[in-house]
Amino acid sequence: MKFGVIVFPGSNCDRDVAYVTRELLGSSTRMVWHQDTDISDLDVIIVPGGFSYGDYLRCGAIARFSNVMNSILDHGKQGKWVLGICNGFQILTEVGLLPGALVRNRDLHFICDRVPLKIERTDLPWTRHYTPQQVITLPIAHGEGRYYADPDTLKQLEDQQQILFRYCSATGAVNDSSNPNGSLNNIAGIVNSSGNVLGMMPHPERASDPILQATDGMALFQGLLDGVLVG
Amino acid sequence: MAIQFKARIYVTLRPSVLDPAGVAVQSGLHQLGYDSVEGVRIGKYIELQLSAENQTAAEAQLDQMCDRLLANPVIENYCFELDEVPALAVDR
Amino acid sequence: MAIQFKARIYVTLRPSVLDPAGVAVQSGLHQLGYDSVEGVRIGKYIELQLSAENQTAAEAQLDQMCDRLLANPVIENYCFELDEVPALAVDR
Amino acid sequence: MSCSPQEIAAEGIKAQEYAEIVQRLGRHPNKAELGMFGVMWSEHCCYKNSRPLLKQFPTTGKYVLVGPGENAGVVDVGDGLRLAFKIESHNHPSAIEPFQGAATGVGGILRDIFTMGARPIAVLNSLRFGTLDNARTRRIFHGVVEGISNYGNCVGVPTVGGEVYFDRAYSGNPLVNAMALGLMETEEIVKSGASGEGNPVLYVGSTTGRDGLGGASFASAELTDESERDRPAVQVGDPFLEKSLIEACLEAFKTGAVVAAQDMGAAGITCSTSEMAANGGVGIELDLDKIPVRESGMIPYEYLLSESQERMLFVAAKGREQELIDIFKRWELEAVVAGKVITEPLVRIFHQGEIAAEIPATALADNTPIYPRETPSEPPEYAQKAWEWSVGSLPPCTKDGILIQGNQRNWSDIVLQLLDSPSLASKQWVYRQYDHQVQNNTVILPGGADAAVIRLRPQEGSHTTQRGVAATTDCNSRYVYLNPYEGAKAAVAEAARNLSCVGAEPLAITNNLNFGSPEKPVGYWQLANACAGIAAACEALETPVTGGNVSLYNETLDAEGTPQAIYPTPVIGMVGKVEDVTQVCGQGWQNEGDLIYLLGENRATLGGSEYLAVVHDVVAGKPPVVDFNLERSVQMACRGGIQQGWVNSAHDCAEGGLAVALAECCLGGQRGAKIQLEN
Repeated sequence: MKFGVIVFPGSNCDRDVAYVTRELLGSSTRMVWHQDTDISDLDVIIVPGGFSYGDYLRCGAIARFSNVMNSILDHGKQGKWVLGICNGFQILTEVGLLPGALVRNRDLHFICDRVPLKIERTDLPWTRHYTPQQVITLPIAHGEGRYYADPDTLKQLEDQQQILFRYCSATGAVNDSSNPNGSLNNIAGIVNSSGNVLGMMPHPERASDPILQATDGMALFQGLLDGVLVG
Repeated sequence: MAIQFKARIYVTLRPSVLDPAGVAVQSGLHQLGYDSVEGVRIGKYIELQLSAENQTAAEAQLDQMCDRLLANPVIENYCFELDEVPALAVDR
Repeated sequence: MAIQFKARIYVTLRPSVLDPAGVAVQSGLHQLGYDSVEGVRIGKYIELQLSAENQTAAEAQLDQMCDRLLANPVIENYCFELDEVPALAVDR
Repeated sequence: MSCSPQEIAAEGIKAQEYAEIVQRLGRHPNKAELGMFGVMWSEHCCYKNSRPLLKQFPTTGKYVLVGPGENAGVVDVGDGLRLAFKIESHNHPSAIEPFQGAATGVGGILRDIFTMGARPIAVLNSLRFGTLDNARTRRIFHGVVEGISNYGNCVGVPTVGGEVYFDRAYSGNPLVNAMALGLMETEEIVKSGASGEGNPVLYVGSTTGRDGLGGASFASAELTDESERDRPAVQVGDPFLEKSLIEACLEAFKTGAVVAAQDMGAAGITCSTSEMAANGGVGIELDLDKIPVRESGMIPYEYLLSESQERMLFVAAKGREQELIDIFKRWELEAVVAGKVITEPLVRIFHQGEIAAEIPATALADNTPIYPRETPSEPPEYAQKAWEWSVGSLPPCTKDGILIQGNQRNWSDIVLQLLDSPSLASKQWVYRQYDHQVQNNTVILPGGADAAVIRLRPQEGSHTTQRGVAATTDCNSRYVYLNPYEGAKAAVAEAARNLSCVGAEPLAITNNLNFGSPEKPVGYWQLANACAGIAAACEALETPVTGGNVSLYNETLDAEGTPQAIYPTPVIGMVGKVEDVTQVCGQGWQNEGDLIYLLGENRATLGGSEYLAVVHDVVAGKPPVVDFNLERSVQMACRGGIQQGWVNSAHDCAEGGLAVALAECCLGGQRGAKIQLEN
């Protein structure tokens, strides 16, 4: 299983992700500069968190025109794995691999916190090591993480079960008070229709290292590793 | 009887102030092949409605609002357009 | 010979998208006593210069730039004004 | 042709200083040279009032690799790992434009770290504002927090700790001190002294504009209502470009082709050229025509004093400059050869083929004016009056409560009032806006302990270690106001206590001296005694000073023109060594049934206490006196207990005393506590 972590000039979490896949998971991992184009040797592409191009216009607006993005589009269309975390999720919506958009947080402030999330389905490698409706806790760190989609897209996401993670309370209640940024339907993470492209605002790589106590995120990477080999 | 006005306010960085957003967007446009693009500056565009006795009163009110809240005089300039909203089309 | 144009682009959130910044500014203005203010919406104002064969070509180029980069059609609408820059006043 | 008195005053230069300049140059200075002297001889750059006092600080120790004089201090944290750290202030710009003032403060302190060859791994900030019932204070507070959040989050360095205080004394003049830590990545520590005749001088980073003109000397001028109008002296930061600058500079340093490097902080090109030349005992020639600009028609004065952000000056090994330029081009950054090193110890600036300025480098950066002043032996009137305060002046109280201005208050109500006061209340609203987890090394989250703890994880090599560092910023400025000597001792002791409470061994400090005008007897009495207190405490606790920052003239003239000095605020930034990050502890109770121990003696003193100020609105009395022997043994016992695994949590008594400390442990651990005070 070979991982590729995309590096934009403004990426901040690229090394954090590589540390998890290379040091903790022991998988071969390569950093991919945003102007490179050959990613055919890679199984999983991870577009990490950060501020790709300083995110001045819109988060990820300029990053989507880097040379590597066309290769990532093909990689996704061929059914290979693509994971967009935080800024990466924003880039995947800008480039059209995932529907909708991420806009400014409801309360206008950047939020760095640990929040409960509900696992909506576990029949995909991403979440096969979790149990259905399980509540896990993952860190979030964003200023523009409010998911928005027009009513038709939203209905499709719900009907086709493309929503993987939802913000909820510690006891699993999905409501406005357990919604940190105002995302529609408390959406925190979605997959494309075929399930091989996942975009999520929370940071699983920040909850994978036992030394930092929180480890709810490791199962996502582990699931990808085991799920694919068997599947 | 107060008149309804529609205001369009443009808040831009003062020319001498560095505009990192403008620089980033300009290089983005060049990468997309629009090489002739120059002098990209990004600012805020604010739409609002207000009511006042007359045009001059509305303008005075708007100037005050810009100075006190909508623009940061230290690094920003502002200008605005003000049009009377025809009574029947008043958007409640 | 290409002509220089000055473009003013207004990018606004589509009405269906919640605009918390607009809501916050509106309540700020009310706190300052401007109670008649309503419907505050905040968007982006982009100024730039480009050169093109003629007005229509410039408009086409600008439309493309907005669709591809300057606005995100999922959440934003855009409109722009385009004026020819008199040759001598071209800002080199 | 002599400069006019107005021109001289406008540059903040005194008459006798101007006479000294003419004597050293052997001629009158031109406008550009006058501006260079004005900014380099400001307190902010040459510490002319404080330097005699700073000499008494201990600056060497077994862990100190680089002491004062360089861009940042460097200490050995074990296993061959070396930590660079420093603190700096952006007080005056933040009063004028809070967001950009604070943001560029973070940008500046980060550059001081990576210019040494260290990758920034954490930022802390020490903030002080007026009271929150004032609308302007609220605007400044919101803007400063947002500016720090925006810059830190975008540049990808976690903001992991610090402190926030609110007090009337800061209403016109907020304090914004930013501290940064970095892990050395280059074999040799990069120094700022230029060398090698003919070596090219490289300008790298962002373009130059007119922003922030005269920021440095402005930083030492008092803030008056008029200064609100001379507003253009504010710089705008670009965190995205700084992120690329960090990566490009570290890559460049590792080639070994960089002989010296310096960040362009206050006074931009003037400061970097003169300090690099003076530190290396050589000269530098620079051609302003080569400088990449973003505005046209700039005159030499503007080039030399511009405070555009995110710019550095390098001295490259002759012949290898193109290798460095290619690295910066890859990161889409400017990089041009703008001059060269010369043997004559001069700074020679060219503009459009002519010499725009020519000044001995040491005249600008080394042998600058010094004003040794006599410390008034008699404490000022306000202090003597305050020391006369005694507990007797408080209303009578019983174990049930106290009668204040006619209403009976019980003790629970008093503790709740203290916990609700902004300086003591939770700062979650602030640090929740900072990304405090990026880089995945934050072992204890903000609010969880008395100090921040960061795991050390070098980027290259398979150097797996469980080592870490702890860091804190501390100062109780009310104590320093009431007794500068004892208050400054207490600030250093509290910083060391906070590190010991997480199990870290204090190593060294950086400090930010935020004081009023040294030209006023009260101001100088405070400064001199505080410096003596810091020196004594650093000696006793073996935490040498590795550098820092001085910000004087922190006073505001309100509309009636009465001067309002801020509280004297020597902020101490201290770093500590953590052998194993899995053996640290926070402040919240961990298990039901755990025993609670009070280390040290409970000598109750109310002098200068939060209780007096918040509940009785009285600022008086003698602050507690630090007993270094007791302090050392208490801290050693605490650290030893943690390392042995006997101690599950630890917290120091600071503002609000024992009651507030216990409350904070309960809140942190979400558990109660039963306390038996000796009867």
